[in-house]
Amino acid sequence: MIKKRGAKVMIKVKVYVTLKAGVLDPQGKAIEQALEAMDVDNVEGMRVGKYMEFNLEPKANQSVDEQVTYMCEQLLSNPVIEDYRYETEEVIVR
Amino acid sequence: MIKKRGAKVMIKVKVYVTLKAGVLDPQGKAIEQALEAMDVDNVEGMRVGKYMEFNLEPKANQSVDEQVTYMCEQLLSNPVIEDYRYETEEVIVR
Amino acid sequence: MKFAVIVFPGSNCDMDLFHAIEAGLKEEVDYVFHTETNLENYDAVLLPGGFSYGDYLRSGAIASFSNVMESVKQFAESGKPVLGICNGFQVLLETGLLPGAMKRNEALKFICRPVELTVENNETFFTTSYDLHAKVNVPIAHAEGNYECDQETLKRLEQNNQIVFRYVNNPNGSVSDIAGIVNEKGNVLGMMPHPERAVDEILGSADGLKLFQSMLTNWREHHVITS
Amino acid sequence: MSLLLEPNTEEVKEKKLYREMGLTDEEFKLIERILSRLPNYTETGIFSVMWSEHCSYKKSRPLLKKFPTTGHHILQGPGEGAGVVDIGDGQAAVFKIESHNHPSAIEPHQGAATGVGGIIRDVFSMGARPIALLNSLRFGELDQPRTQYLFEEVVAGIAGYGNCVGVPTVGGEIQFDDCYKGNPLVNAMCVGLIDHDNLQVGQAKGIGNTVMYIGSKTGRDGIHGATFASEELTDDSKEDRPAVQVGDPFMEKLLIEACLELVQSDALVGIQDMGAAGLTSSASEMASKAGTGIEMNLDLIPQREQDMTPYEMMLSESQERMLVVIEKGHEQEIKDIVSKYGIEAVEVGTVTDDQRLRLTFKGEIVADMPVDALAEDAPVYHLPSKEPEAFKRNQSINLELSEVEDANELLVNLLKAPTIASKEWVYDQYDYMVQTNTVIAPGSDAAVIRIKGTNKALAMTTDCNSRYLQLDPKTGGEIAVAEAARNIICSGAEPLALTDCLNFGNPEKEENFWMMEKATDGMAGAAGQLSTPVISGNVSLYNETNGISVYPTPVVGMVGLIHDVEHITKQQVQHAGDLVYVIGETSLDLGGSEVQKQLYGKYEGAAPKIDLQVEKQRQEQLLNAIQQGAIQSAHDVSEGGLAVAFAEKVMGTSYGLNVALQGEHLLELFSETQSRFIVTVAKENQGYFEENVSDFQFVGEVTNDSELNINWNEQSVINQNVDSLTDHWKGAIPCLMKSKG
Ligand SMILES: Nc1ncnc2c1ncn2[C@@H]1O[C@H](COP(=O)(O)OP(=O)(O)O)[C@@H](O)[C@H]1O
Ligand SMILES: [Mg+2]
Repeated sequence: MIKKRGAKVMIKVKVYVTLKAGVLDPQGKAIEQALEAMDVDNVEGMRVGKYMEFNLEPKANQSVDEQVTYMCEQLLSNPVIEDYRYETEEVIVR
Repeated sequence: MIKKRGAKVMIKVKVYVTLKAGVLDPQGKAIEQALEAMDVDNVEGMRVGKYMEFNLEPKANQSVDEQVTYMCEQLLSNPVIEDYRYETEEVIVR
Repeated sequence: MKFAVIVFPGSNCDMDLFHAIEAGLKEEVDYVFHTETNLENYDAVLLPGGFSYGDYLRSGAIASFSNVMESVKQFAESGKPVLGICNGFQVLLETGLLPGAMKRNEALKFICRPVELTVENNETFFTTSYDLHAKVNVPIAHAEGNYECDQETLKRLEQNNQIVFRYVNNPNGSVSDIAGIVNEKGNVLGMMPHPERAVDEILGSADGLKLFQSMLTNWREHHVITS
Repeated sequence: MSLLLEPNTEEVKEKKLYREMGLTDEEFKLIERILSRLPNYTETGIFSVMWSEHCSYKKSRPLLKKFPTTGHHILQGPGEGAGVVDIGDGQAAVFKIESHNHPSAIEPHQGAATGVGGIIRDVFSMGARPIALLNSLRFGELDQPRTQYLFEEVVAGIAGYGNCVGVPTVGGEIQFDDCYKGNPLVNAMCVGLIDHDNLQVGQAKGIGNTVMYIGSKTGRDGIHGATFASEELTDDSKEDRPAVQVGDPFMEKLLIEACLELVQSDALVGIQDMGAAGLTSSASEMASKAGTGIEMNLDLIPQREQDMTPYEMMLSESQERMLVVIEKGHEQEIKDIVSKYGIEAVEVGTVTDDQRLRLTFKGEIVADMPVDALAEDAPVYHLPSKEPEAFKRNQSINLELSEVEDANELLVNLLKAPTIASKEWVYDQYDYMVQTNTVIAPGSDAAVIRIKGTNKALAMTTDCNSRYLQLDPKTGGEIAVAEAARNIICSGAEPLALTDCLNFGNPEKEENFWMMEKATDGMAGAAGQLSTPVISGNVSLYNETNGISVYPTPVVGMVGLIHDVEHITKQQVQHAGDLVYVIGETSLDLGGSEVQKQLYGKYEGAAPKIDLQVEKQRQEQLLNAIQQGAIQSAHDVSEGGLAVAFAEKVMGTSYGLNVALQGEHLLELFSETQSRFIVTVAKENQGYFEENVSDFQFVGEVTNDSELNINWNEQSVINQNVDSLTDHWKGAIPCLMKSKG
């Protein structure tokens, strides 16, 4: 990627947090029922999770993966009942 | 995609709901502050949204896009403050 | 005057509202289940607070699809009074009977406490018993009371004098301190504070009673009382 | 997990798999004898949960026996979902407290939430409408990030659940001490209201009657939760994580309404919630209590997940489930009632006459055990006990007394100590008003809930100062009961009965068991003296992390009856010009006090003495004076002593106090001598008060200048603006939580 003058490379991070398989998802259950009430009867296995987007300014001393993993495990997800995955992509801002 | 015997083609749908740009995101703000408290100081523009996953059994009389759009606009998102996007993918179950 | 208190799965202020009408206002009141479709016998519809459908997805979102809401829309269109309190307000927003939407409280925490409100409009069906700009004490109890709307909507609300209650000290981040609004016709009021929790001095305030009394007075003015 | 992967009967024995389930070799032998054959994997699992401490009380039962549990007004003592006490007019109060300590240590939000859900089910399964929740919490020091996280999430979990089901959370207590750092305590109490004739029992009566399953589907949640709750936390407890279940308060709300309607149906024979050990405990307890048996077809159990095994279904602790027994032939009636609330009721079994729990699955019998063996005949252990070294030492220490340089500063520091500081940050998040009966909200001594349609009200509180118990468990146990009663009295109520949650460490450690013996001795004695029988409770043992036990913490929940709402009394002063009295003399009791923690950073010495005779007399006289209308406000003196108690009487008001005291040592101002009250009395009632109350000392007047002025031997030692005191007191916890990270 060619870095334009004055421009700055940032990492756009997308984090997906979902309930571990087997963990009750009351919200998903309620939404399925609501859909049925709307005569949408062909939906199954509705699971609701969190989606987070942010920009990360790369650091010299720490890899993006290290840092995102740390954030996900420490704060963005609750490892006791949730799984997480993330995607990263270089973007040029300004 | 070759359909195995007894197997069934389903559409795996992933819906992302985020607050409209310009709508203040109290949750995103709180997370950024928490990150700073953890000495993560290179994150910006944190936005928190919902992530929903479900399986849709295709219908003869209605396209998947029609149906998912309907669900998103009617129930899964609130157009007044939220945007949505979705991805679909064919999967073979059982 | 005959009131309907709508009961959604997960409503939990329905009994309080019922009690406020029955014991506080001393008027007729029924519970009306979310599956009902007929509101003809009622003079006013009350949507109670609580956690309809557990507040799952968005508070009020799922309830806005229940059968009874179709009838509530017609009821409102026919010009009859509809009051939504807390979760009831959220349902009215999700149904589109009132403009705007609710976000989580700025502090991201549930807040339960008595708050001070100013009456911004005392000419609605619901507020004539209050003095204009009166300060009233009514409790709040919600996690998603952070009212949000775009600039045009806000301008319209202000121009049409649709903002009925404002917080004296904004507890949740609501746009322009909004605690309650009416529709343009003035017959649909949504508010986050709980007037039904303020109808009895022993509980700390009776300021909420005036709201129900206003409804009664204004209803009587439009109806010759035969008895 | 699927059937195939399950170990076979021989493996269970040879590989001693029962040990992982918490059964000892002896217990396993006993089971073999009871069945006169080897138990299979499923049966072993069922025995292991039913014989866990949590369900069987096998190690605490000898102690519980000491509690007085009867009284003319007691309708139901220990043994059912919750205790029941008559409050007149054909009404009764139903209440119980329960712990969710270990789940909360692993997943604080869901752990606390499901704790609230469980105790609510215990109450409405009696047929009562839940009208109030309280919670008693213990954490490490609040300046620790981990503690801040636990604290924040536990409170959010309680709020999230209680607020959603529409039961007001009106009170509780929170204590912060290092011993709770790795093992916080989360005890939840629920109070319900019932008409006598709606009283239910969890019994499977009537041979041939139908057993029905109501509520959420069964998943693999919390398998072995009961056993888990009966083990010590170690660092790899985090590996026990599958044991954490998620609550659905929405479903609970629907269940409450459905079950309270069921109760009106004559078809309902018995009802019990599936709490600890889920289907297993509800089925075997209901049958055992009725002297019957139950046969269940597990294929009919509503299942949330694929390929569940009998073992998984029987041990699952999925939340929001009830088991009911109904008269044969009325199944449809029951289904119609609950379906109104969007809930399913499913026939899963029948009541039999052979007193066995028999389970079939895919046409085979997968378990067949005597119900009494499961519910009644768990081995009872009389554990050895030994007086800890520290105890004797503490009784003989005489504490060195530092001079108080600046009483103003000391008072402010005490008000900022998290244990004393205002808990507004917490109860602001609880809907304490829903149901519109909360006359005294959190923030006074006891919460008060009026009873609509009557002149009556109920007062309720939870109390336990575990620091005293750590120094002297017997005295501490007495004080826990006495302090609860004091709080009830101060609100104008007559104490009726109590529920208790015994939170202790590993009972196999002789010192720990000695603590349990002494503490329950003290509680039993005080409960007798103060005529507050123990009508329900719960035991939580193994509250240790890496071998370090929490302080003995037998939390007391008490409910009192206010005969006339006119008697309702607040802790805060009411009028300028009222006279201020202290009831009870003050001595220098610093052992286990908050001021000791402040000044010396540790607890040592003897706990405050308590004379239960004196306690009872003062309580009776004060209650009588309140009922005669002679008292404007009443507050008991606890953590922080008189100085803090005076501050608590004016903080948050526009009033002030001018008081003058005499004494030997200024530390007496902060001493925690027991059986003391501060009351304010209108001038016109001075005569009545002084004639009818003993041990009082007139100390000063209520002012309207919002200044707290305290003179000590004619010297002004404290003069503080009440608003600034209030700011310190209310600001302390939010400030600590903001600095979070
Ligand atoms: N510490 C105690 N004091 C008095 N009664 C107790 C105590 N611990 C347990 N009990 C009684 O034993 C019975 C079983 O307790 P528990 O297993 O906690 O009930 P549940 O099965 O509803 O959880 C209940 O009636 C409870 O009140
Ligand atoms: Mg007290």
